[in-house]
Amino acid sequence: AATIGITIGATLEAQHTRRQLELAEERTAVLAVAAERERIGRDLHDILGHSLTTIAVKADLAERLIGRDDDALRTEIRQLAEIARQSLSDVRATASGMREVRLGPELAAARAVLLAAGVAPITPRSLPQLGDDTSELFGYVVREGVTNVVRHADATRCVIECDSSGISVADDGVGITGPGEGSGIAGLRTRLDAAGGTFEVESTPQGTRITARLGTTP
Amino acid sequence: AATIGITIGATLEAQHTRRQLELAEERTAVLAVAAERERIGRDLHDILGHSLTTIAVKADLAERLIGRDDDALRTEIRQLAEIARQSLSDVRATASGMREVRLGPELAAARAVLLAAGVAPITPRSLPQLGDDTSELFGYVVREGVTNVVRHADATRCVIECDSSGISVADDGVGITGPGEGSGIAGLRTRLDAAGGTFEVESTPQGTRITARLGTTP
Amino acid sequence: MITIVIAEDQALIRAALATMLNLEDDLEVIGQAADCRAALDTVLAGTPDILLLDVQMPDGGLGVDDGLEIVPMVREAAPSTRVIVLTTFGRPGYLRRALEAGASGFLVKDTPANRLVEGIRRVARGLRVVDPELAAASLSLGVSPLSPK
Ligand SMILES: Nc1ncnc2c1ncn2[C@@H]1O[C@H](COP(=O)(O)OP(=O)(O)OP(=O)(O)O)[C@@H](O)[C@H]1O
Ligand SMILES: Nc1ncnc2c1ncn2[C@@H]1O[C@H](COP(=O)(O)OP(=O)(O)OP(=O)(O)O)[C@@H](O)[C@H]1O
Ligand SMILES: [Mg+2]
Ligand SMILES: [Mg+2]
Ligand SMILES: [Mg+2]
Repeated sequence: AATIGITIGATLEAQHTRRQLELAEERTAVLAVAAERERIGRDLHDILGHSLTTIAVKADLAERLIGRDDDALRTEIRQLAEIARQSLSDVRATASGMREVRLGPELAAARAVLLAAGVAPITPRSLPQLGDDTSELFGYVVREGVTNVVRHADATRCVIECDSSGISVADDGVGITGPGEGSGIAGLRTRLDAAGGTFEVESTPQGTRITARLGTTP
Repeated sequence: AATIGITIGATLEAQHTRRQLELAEERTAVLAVAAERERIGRDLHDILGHSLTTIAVKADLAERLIGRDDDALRTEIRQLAEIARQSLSDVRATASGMREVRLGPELAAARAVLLAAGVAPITPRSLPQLGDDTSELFGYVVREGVTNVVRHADATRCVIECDSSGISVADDGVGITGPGEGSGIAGLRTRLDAAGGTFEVESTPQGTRITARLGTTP
Repeated sequence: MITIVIAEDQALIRAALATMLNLEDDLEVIGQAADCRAALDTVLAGTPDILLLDVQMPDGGLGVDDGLEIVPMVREAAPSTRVIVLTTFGRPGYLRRALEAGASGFLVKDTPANRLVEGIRRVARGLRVVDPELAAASLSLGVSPLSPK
């Protein structure tokens, strides 16, 4: 009876844990989204609130200057057009900034995900100077590689190495045991092909390493 | 030994569950943030890119009209100001996190707005249980109705009544004197139509009442 | 004549507002300020009928967090000056703080010129003006992503 009691207790505990964690999961997602929104909200505020307000106020002023002072009117309208154009380029930069993948932020996110998953992250202390295209490409390698480590590897550590011509993500997990490639690895292979580089997956029961190399111009 | 074995097994299972769920949690958060970012980026770009471009073009045109055609100039400047204000309110909506509309919070906000505007709010002490759709619909009725009271009615009190099948917002103000419906009332009518319900505006010089009723399934 | 001081750190907006208000026959902008301390000094020097007050402004060494914090100081030192708070975005708590501090008006900065002018006249007559949509945003009680940490 004691045995059964303890076992049931532990199972109930597992259920409870599961429940708690599902709740926590939801909360985390909501909070993360809220934090991100807050950040973007502030950016928006700073970038656009001022500009659009200035445009509206200047337009009202301009309307009142019609027929009264053409020179002042011209100045207001020119400034207003300039502000609109400047804001437009700010919006473009911000909007694409929200969509873009870059190595630096991906590494930071990767560390956080790995730590949260109980995998020790070993990542480069400093990053090479990379063009936008390469930074994006390497960012995708990190994102997919680390997602796979967290999902499939059952690893205790994950080592990311990088120089200006290549990047690798290695873990000490169980290695690839499944049937083969899903869309994650296939996608990376396609990206590297398109960039004229190479992509390699090495896997043993001691762990997995993926390596992306840029094409060498010989 | 058997007892201990089983217990340890269950505990390990609990730990594993915990671990798995933490992973799921982190993934969810990361994905949710990425999705939200992308969505806001898109919204931002779509909403503002067009408006700012239009503003810039209209400003250029306006500059050319100075001293040549004051009427056309005035029209351009007014349209431009209007676009700037509309964009600002779009930014406000985006920045405030696309707060979902629900009856409870809207009523609380309505009370506060009415009080601040010097109109005595008389609102239900308790709310009926409502599904999300109905709660949202009634929330919109309160939001627009109260905004109209504060803006147009010159009222001293505003009575909001609600049950599970309908809601009304009534004031003791001057009644509708203007030419007719703006987009606020038209919008409510459309929402109620879409929900298979009815929407009614009653107005006398002693005040205005709007009433939304859900469709009855006879 | 209704006399006005404009306190606003963004020079383009401040200048446009000043020029625009001065075009009205019954309004006169008698001073401008770009931070909280200057706002207080300018009000004390000229005791205007109306102070148009931005919320997010540098403190100018006064040791306040934002423009709303100088409303009570203005009310105390120049009781005849009525305060209209102007802001770009409503944030939770702004409206309540503004009204509790003794402000008479609460408007978005891009309030159309004729409504702003009308609002100034109303406040000068002792009435209160509150932008309803801004009020709704500033009062939202739920967790707002823009609420201060
Ligand atoms: N680091 C790793 N450790 C162990 N197994 C791995 C690792 N990376 C990949 N795998 C195995 O290789 C398979 C293919 O990976 P791939 O990333 O292509 O697809 P996936 O992760 O299953 O799905 P997705 O398309 O969402 O990425 C995985 O299903 C998994 O079985
Ligand atoms: N409670 C009310 N008291 C007096 N007049 C009202 C009231 N509600 C509406 N009105 C009048 O009816 C008109 C139409 O209202 P409606 O909400 O459709 O448009 P609006 O408030 O002018 O603009 P918006 O599109 O921003 O809501 C208003 O312009 C106003 O003249
Ligand atoms: Mg994968
Ligand atoms: Mg309306
Ligand atoms: Mg400011």
